[in-house]
Amino acid sequence: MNATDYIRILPELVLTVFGMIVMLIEPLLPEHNDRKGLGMLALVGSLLAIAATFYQAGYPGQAWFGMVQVDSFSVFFHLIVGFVAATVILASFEYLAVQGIRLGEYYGLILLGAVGMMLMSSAVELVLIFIALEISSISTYILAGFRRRAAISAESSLKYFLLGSFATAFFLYGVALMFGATGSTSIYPIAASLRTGAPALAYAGMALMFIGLGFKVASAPFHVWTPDVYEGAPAPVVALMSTAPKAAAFAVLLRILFAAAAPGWFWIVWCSAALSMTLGNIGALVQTNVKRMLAYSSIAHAGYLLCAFAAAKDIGISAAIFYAAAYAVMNAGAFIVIAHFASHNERYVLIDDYAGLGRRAPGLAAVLTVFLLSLIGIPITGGFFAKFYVFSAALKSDLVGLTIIGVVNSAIAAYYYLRVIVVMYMREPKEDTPIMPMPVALGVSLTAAVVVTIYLGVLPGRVLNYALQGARDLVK
Amino acid sequence: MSGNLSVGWFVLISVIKILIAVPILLGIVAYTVWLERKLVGHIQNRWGPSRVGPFGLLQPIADGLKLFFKEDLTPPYVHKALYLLAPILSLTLALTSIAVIPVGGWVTIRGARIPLQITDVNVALLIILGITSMGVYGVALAGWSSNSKYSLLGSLRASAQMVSYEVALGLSLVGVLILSGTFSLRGIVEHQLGGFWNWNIFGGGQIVAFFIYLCAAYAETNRIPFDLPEAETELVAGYHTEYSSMKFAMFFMSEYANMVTVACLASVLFLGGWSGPLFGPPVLQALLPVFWFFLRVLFFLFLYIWVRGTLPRFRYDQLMAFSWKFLLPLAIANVIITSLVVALRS
Amino acid sequence: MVPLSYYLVLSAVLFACGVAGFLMKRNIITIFMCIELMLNGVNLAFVAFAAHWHRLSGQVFVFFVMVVAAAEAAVGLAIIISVFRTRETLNVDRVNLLKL
Amino acid sequence: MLHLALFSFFGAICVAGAINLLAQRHPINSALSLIVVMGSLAVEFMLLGAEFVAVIQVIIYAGAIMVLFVFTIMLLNAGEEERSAGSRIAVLLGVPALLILMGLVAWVLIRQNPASGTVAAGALPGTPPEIGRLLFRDFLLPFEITSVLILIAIMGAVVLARKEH
Repeated sequence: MNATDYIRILPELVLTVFGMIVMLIEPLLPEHNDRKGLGMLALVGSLLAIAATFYQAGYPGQAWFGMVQVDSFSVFFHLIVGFVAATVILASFEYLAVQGIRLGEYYGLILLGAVGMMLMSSAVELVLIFIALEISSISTYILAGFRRRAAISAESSLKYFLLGSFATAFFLYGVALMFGATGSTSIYPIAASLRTGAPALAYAGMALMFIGLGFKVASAPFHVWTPDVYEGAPAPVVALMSTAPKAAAFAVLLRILFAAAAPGWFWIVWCSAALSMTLGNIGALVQTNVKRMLAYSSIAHAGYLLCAFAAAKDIGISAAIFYAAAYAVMNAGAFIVIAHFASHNERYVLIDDYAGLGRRAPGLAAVLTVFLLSLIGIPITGGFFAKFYVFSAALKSDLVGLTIIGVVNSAIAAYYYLRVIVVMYMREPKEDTPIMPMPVALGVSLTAAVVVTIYLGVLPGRVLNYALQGARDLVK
Repeated sequence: MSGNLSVGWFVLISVIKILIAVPILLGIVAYTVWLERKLVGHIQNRWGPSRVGPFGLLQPIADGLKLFFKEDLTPPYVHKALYLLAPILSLTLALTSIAVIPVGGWVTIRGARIPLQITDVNVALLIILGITSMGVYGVALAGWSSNSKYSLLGSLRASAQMVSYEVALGLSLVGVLILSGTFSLRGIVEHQLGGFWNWNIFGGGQIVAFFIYLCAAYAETNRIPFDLPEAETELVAGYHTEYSSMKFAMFFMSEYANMVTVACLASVLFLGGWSGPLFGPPVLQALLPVFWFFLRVLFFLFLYIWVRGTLPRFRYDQLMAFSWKFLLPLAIANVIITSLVVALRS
Repeated sequence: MVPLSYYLVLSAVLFACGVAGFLMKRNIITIFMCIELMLNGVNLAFVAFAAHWHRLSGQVFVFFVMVVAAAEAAVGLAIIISVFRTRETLNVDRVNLLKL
Repeated sequence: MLHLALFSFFGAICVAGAINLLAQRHPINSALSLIVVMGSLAVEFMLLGAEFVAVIQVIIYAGAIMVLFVFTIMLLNAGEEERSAGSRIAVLLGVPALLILMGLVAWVLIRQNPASGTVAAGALPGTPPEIGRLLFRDFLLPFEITSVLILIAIMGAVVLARKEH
């Protein structure tokens, strides 16, 4: 073990240490303390982890006997996870206070969960990928049930847990078959073995792993849990779990499909992409609950991302990486606004509740509008370039059918996002929903999300170049 | 293990060993009960059993006969199959663990070296842990299938207690494992031969682990001061409230058989097993280790009874706190210190 | 000598029983047990493949699966308890505040 | 020959246990059949030479995880499973899913090469020292990372199951 071994897991180490400090302080705090101090500590931890990631970027290579690999790809996803974690922690101060949740474990779980999500992107050995996946999943199962007085939250946690574990079992069986086919559980030896010829076992293994990961990224037909879970879980938790673990799961999928060169995935990915886009958007059309609507929309976004998978090659992979970043920022931002507006016991989560918001809270409405426009893919927002790269990659790989499905779906999607905007600006409220003043922490987190969304929409070059670099590192 | 023996001989010898070991074990179990009643009697300034036979020595036999001929009641509303299964499971598991415990060194009969042990496997300690961990089911199922609130409460307590203390128990053994580098009980004893300063408790510095092991083992066997699962003053008789006659006797026997196992294991792991001075003719030399071993076992059984006669029962929250907040950290500290010492010494 | 495929078929049967149970059973705890059954099937596949390839890493994988199963069991049962506390039922069809 | 006999015997117990798990309506009976499955799987592991895995299987799975299940069943006093409207749809869905999965696996097993080989009894002895060496060298990082997983699980169990004060 030398120092570089530790540098290559430095962000994870930082998060673990901070998570443990939070855990140790929590029981010492008096009952009525609002745990804001712990939140600040967690925030410092996540920011330090981001800093550690930048530092780590100068030390690419493998560590811990070929368990993890630091490259542009892993660094990119580390940054996504770190950014989302920091934003969500900032946004949670107010939410926890309003809901009357005084549990410091909340921040501990976010930090330790982020350890898993970060490791998922840098692990190159299926054992570690599996453990990291479980860390990220289990922490989100628990977080989903954090509104303990609400039956709906416990139920969401249960559904997430049961279906998530079910999916994990499929993933594991896939790993077992892949091990049987190649005699290894490490990504690069698997790739080497598959290059000499793939036995039928490898195909089955790939399919089963795809089922497992498909559940985690909520792509059709493994998406049924998403609306229920997102509706019941606390809104800031949804901001986290609809973005960071998903991005990490996409990273794992990218590693398995492209770095390990798993065979026979093309049509599976193609069908899943087309289905996700279609089912997600059609489902979102009829929702009256904003959380459910965004849940369906996140399914659709998983579909767009899979389009980039199907395009493959450097350009497709880099489009997927870029999309993951843009999607993470805008979706997390949207859910943070919802968390703020939802008020005590998450009373106001219907689209109708947002009526008149444009007049009564112009700032909040404007921020939400930015995120929704970005989700549609309107220019000068990150969502535009994300979609643009995905579809142009798909076209370059001659996936005309998939591109047409994607573009038509984007048009459908515009309807339900715009409906929220129209309600906010054009309709008068039936009853005056209370509008809470915006706390500083929440303001900072929303500003960060907006700035990044716009930045990705105006100057995407640098990020895209880095994504391209990541894609090259991945398939090297 | 016995390369110079043919399979037939091996099987035959194993069967003989089983036929010797099991009656002895049952005898020890029976007379532990006698010892307990006698000793507790004396501690409480009474005589204990004294009518049947000299010093009441035939009392266990009388008790056995009584339980055997009593009417076998099966209360209505019980879950029949599980109600029957529970005591059988308890007793079977309790008697099985003896199979891997070595009671002495090797004996050579006609050139064949035979270990004084039913079977020697290299994961013996883990097997014992596995068997004890299964023991919870006997208690849990008994309580659940009886369909009675006292039984259920008793068995809920018992399962929580046994699971909690198993953690401390397992961790207390790690120090010994680090020192001897094997899971084989024979290997562990052979590591300690050559004088009491080689015993793990002294030479290995495992005295803390020994203390943890004893506490955890007392709790695993549901004995005072950890006998909350049966706590007769609050729960009638805990998980076996609804059991009578032979089925009750099976629970009773399994409790004492578990005590014997704990005593054997404590001797093997911490007190050097069968080690002790050897002298006299070859036959005596072969049998002396067995004697030394049984002396230790007797000591532990005596300790069990002594503790029972002296200490009061824990309260339930104290019991849990004792395991999680005291024994567990202590056991972890012991593991760390032992491994540090071993690492620095090498 | 036993053909490797026998072990694999056994593992597949266990896994498939778990899947079927997951879809068919109505009691939450039993559903969770079916997941454990699936994991057991996976473990057998790992050990069998480890023997086939003569690579111990397959057996080591099983340890990690067990650790994860234990962690999942702790969390899962806690979730089940908290659901039971709010809904007083263990039937999945009655846990239906969120429409599927 | 002995190997095959032992394999078949315990394999049959395994399958019977698994089917019984599905057939039983009371969760405690299901739990017990699952324990039987795990026990006989331990024997199968033993046959493959994975003795350490076998023992750990009994200690962790049968001795700890399933105790937790049984404990919860007793604590919540879970009764007989009721058949409800949802279950018919699930059966309609479950049986085909099962058949498809079985078919898929059968196809793969016929098609693929490794399965054409055989394994001897105790083919790959996984003794504690060997496993330990691998665990503390090649798999050191995953091993250490599991502690994060366990920490999360403990935290989660405490947070979720604790009564609200």
